[in-house]
Amino acid sequence: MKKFVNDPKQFVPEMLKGIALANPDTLKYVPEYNLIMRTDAPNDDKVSIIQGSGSGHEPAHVMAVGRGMLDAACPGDVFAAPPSDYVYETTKLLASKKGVLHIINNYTGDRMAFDMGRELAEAEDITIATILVDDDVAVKDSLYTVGRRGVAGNFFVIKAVGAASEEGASLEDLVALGNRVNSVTRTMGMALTSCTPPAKGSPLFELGDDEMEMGVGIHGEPGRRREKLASANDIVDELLDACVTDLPYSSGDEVALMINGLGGTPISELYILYGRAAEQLASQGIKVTRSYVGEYCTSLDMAGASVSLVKLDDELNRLFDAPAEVAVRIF
Amino acid sequence: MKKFVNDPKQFVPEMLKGIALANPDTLKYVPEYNLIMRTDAPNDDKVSIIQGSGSGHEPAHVMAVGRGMLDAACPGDVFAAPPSDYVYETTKLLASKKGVLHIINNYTGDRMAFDMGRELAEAEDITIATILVDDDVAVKDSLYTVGRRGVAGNFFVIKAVGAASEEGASLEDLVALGNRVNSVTRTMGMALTSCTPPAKGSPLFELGDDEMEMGVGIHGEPGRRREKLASANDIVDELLDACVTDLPYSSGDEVALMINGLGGTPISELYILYGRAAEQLASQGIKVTRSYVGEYCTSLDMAGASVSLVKLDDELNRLFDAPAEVAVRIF
Amino acid sequence: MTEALDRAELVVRTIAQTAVDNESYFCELDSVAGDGDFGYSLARGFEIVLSDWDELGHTDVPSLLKKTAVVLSKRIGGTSGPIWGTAFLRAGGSLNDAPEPTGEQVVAAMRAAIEGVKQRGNADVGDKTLLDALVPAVDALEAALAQGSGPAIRAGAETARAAAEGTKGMLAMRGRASYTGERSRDSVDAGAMGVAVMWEAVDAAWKE
Amino acid sequence: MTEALDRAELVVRTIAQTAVDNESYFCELDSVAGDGDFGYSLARGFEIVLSDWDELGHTDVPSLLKKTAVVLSKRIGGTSGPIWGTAFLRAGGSLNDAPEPTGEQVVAAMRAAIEGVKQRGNADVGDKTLLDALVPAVDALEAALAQGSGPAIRAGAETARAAAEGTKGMLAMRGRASYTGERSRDSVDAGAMGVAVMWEAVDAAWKE
Ligand SMILES: Nc1ncnc2c1ncn2[C@@H]1O[C@H](COP(=O)(O)OP(=O)(O)O)[C@@H](O)[C@H]1O
Ligand SMILES: Nc1ncnc2c1ncn2[C@@H]1O[C@H](COP(=O)(O)OP(=O)(O)O)[C@@H](O)[C@H]1O
Ligand SMILES: [Mg+2]
Ligand SMILES: [Mg+2]
Ligand SMILES: [Mg+2]
Ligand SMILES: [Mg+2]
Repeated sequence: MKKFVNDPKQFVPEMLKGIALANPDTLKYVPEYNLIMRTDAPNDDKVSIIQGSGSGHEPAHVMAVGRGMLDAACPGDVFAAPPSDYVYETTKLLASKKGVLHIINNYTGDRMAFDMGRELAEAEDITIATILVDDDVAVKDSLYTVGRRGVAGNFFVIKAVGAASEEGASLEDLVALGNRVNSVTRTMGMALTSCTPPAKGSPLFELGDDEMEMGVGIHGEPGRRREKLASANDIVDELLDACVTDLPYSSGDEVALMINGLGGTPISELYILYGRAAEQLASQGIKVTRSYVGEYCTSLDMAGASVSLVKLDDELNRLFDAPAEVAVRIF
Repeated sequence: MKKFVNDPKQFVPEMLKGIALANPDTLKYVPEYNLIMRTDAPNDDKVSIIQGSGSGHEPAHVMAVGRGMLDAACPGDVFAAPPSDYVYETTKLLASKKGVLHIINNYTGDRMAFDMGRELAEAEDITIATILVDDDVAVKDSLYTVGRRGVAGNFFVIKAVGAASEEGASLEDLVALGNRVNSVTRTMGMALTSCTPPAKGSPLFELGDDEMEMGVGIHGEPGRRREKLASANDIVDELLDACVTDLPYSSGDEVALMINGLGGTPISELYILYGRAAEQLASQGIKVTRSYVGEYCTSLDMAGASVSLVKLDDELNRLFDAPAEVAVRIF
Repeated sequence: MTEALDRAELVVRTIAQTAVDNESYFCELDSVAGDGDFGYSLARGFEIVLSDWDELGHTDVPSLLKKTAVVLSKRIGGTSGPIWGTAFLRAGGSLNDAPEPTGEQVVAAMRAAIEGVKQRGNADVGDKTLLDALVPAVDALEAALAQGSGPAIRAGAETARAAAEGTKGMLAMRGRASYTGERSRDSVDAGAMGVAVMWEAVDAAWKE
Repeated sequence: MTEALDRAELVVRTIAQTAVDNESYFCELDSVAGDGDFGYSLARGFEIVLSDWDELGHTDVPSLLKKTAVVLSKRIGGTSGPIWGTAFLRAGGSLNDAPEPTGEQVVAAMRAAIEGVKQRGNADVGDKTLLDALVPAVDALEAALAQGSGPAIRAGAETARAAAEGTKGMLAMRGRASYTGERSRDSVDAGAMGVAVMWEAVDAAWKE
């Protein structure tokens, strides 16, 4: 295993400690419940927004805590939803008079943990509402699954409700807004390699040198189809097409385009995908007015990428423009 | 080769096209000379700042073009300095009455390309000055080399002179400032894996599952020593110690600490390194007041990291605080 | 200590030890179509059951099961925390009025656990989850009760093993494996095999 | 067309074709202690020499060499662009007054190229660069001039090959390989071996 790791069982706590040390003024790490929260939260004039899910998706979600984004994140271990108890404790710590919003990526484990955590917290008179994110178009036949997964598009939900919550929006309005963002967001991802969870120490699955997995989620689980490795253009065309035709997005639409790296793919390659996707959208009359290229929601060290589209309107543009102070520092 | 690539020979141009498409208001791509420049450059009230070097180090340097940072970058092919002709043409395009500043990482190829390009441009009455960055402490015995290499610390030089140039600093002052930043900056890096240049299609070197390379540069060249793979703590302790003892940094100093990923290492692991480094510095009385964790100067998809330290003072704090608008968008 | 509590302790300890001992095997099972953490998640919870053993309220069977449930749901993340926590909680609750349970009451407790799992995970027999080993095994246990506890447990273990192996070929309808669609048929369900291995361990440890 | 120009064209074309044909071999050589792009860089420049062949000013030998130099320094990045561009430029310049050069003048042109490379790269014989093949090869060429062009070129080729192989064991003092310190001794220098392979190709193509 080629990783920077001391004790695999301490992988997540050590990461959280590092994040808090690097952002001492804005972030606090609470080791008892494995959580990262804003130092200035909770605030009774603002709904508190919490996201949990497994770890291994960084910067999602622990590095999305900050003004204009999340108030806290309670990650589980790598690729494992947090124990429900941590959801409960995080919700109690963040309780605000305006309520608490849980944003959940639609995975069984996460839903169960948040369901149980919410029940426990509601018993203590905390007002809680929930948004389920399910932007992944790779999951076609939702009859045979628990429904679509929540993947990278989740950042747009967080950004929009985070911005609105700073403006004082009510819990009810935030739920409506978040669901609306989710409803105009679509994502499809693929992997060039597997990933290696620190506790396992070896890749989750084997992929031949000339193979790729189309339609992966973000937990290192295999995708729907294994195929012959294709060119960058062919890959991005397929991912994009799956998104475009699903909503569908059509000529005249203004969209945000995200090319998200899965952890092991350098940003140079992401811009190659971006260039092609932008041209393909332009040729269909779909106008990219906001672009996001980089790592947003990863699967540890997996090489691969996902494409997300969001249909924009004036309200979303305003909210996406609002400042966000997160722990991903650039110059 | 598990990469998003169409034609390896088009790897760099396609990437540059993508960057420009994603930032249409601020960046321009000039295919003839393989360069990325600010749309509002040159500006006769401001020294133009240019950085070149091989590609494969993204976000360095093509994504460091923007207000408060570089005015243009003229990258060569992957790991190859730009042809001198491109340096010359870039310098001509960016010519400002206040002069042009070349920032060069101290590698033979880059120095020669910039020497020749500068000669050609000076013949056309453009005033040019040069800063050589050489922050890499891995190169111990500079008698037997062309001297220390310029690696991730280069971002601090760019950030400081970029900010000062926006304030109208003269070419002479920028050179003094840049050299000063370089003189208080130290970096040491290591690799867990090799990297795969798109044109080569296979890893540059082979590294056993239980081996690592200490003291690598940023071009996929092997380091000074191959060693048994160690724990995250042991690795970062060695990198940090090499930097601390070299300047040396000592108790009472305020420093910026950068943990730079080499392209294939997820940010979760970088924060594990950060946490340890911050604690070690604290135990020596060295105070980290600015932190940078992420990818700044990479070697394609190499797994690995470098540690950089910069000794801070009031002027540097002010310049590092100044806004920078670069093509690495976050929320 | 009552004989019932003695036996309940044997069962819980054996299950916990089996989870810890099989951490990597259970992870491997979950790697084929899932995300490879089933063994890790279980082990992180059950190792605390073992290390905090003395604090688990060994006053009677229901309280032992419920305290175990609290540890599991507090410490296990992923899908398994809520599922296994709920199972132990419901089994314990079902025995509230039967601290010295008969064979029939044990079967009833296990059916209560099964109902809890079905509700919690919105799953049923045939969805390719641990229910596909657990439900037939409990049926077999019940059918063999008249032969005494030893043979009944052995019957459950044998059925669980066969049923777990039979999940190979099934289409996963719940959990992460379901996203792989038809490809999920190629492997056994990790949770079902986990149940079989634990049941076999209990059989081996059991003394009539 | 003069015989001198004819022969200069043969040499330049052969060098260019060799660079293109050996792209991956030269990359491999540069991978051991360098960054693996030597073959790629050379090929990107020399393939333009071939594709733009007709525009290379075939009026006389000096202008052919100088136009080749311009293509190389315009299109080759890395260390090799300036090094090889300078070599061709200086060789061409040295022949400005000798469009029909004698053997001695050819040797002088190659020495001018060597001086240019030394200046440009601040390197000398013994630093483990292409100079360690080129300098002894030119010496051998000069020593064998009296035997005619064919044998002289053959002597140069043989010396270049032996010298290139002899760079194994040397400590690199210039270029990227120098950063690997003692480890650089384990491999031959890519540039030196490149010179040897080209020189052998010229020898094979040469007709007295
Ligand atoms: N909805 C469900 N109801 C009951 N059991 C389930 C459900 N989903 C998955 N399982 C069981 O849980 C096992 C996987 O557990 P675990 O690896 O902890 O979950 P995950 O990593 O998917 O969160 C599966 O093999 C299956 O037996
Ligand atoms: N300073 C120098 N002077 C002359 N030749 C050099 C020098 N440095 C390197 N070389 C030659 O260049 C070769 C490497 O070329 P190339 O791969 O293009 O350079 P790089 O990738 O290091 O920029 C070396 O094998 C060596 O023969
Ligand atoms: Mg999991
Ligand atoms: Mg190079
Ligand atoms: Mg799992
Ligand atoms: Mg090279």
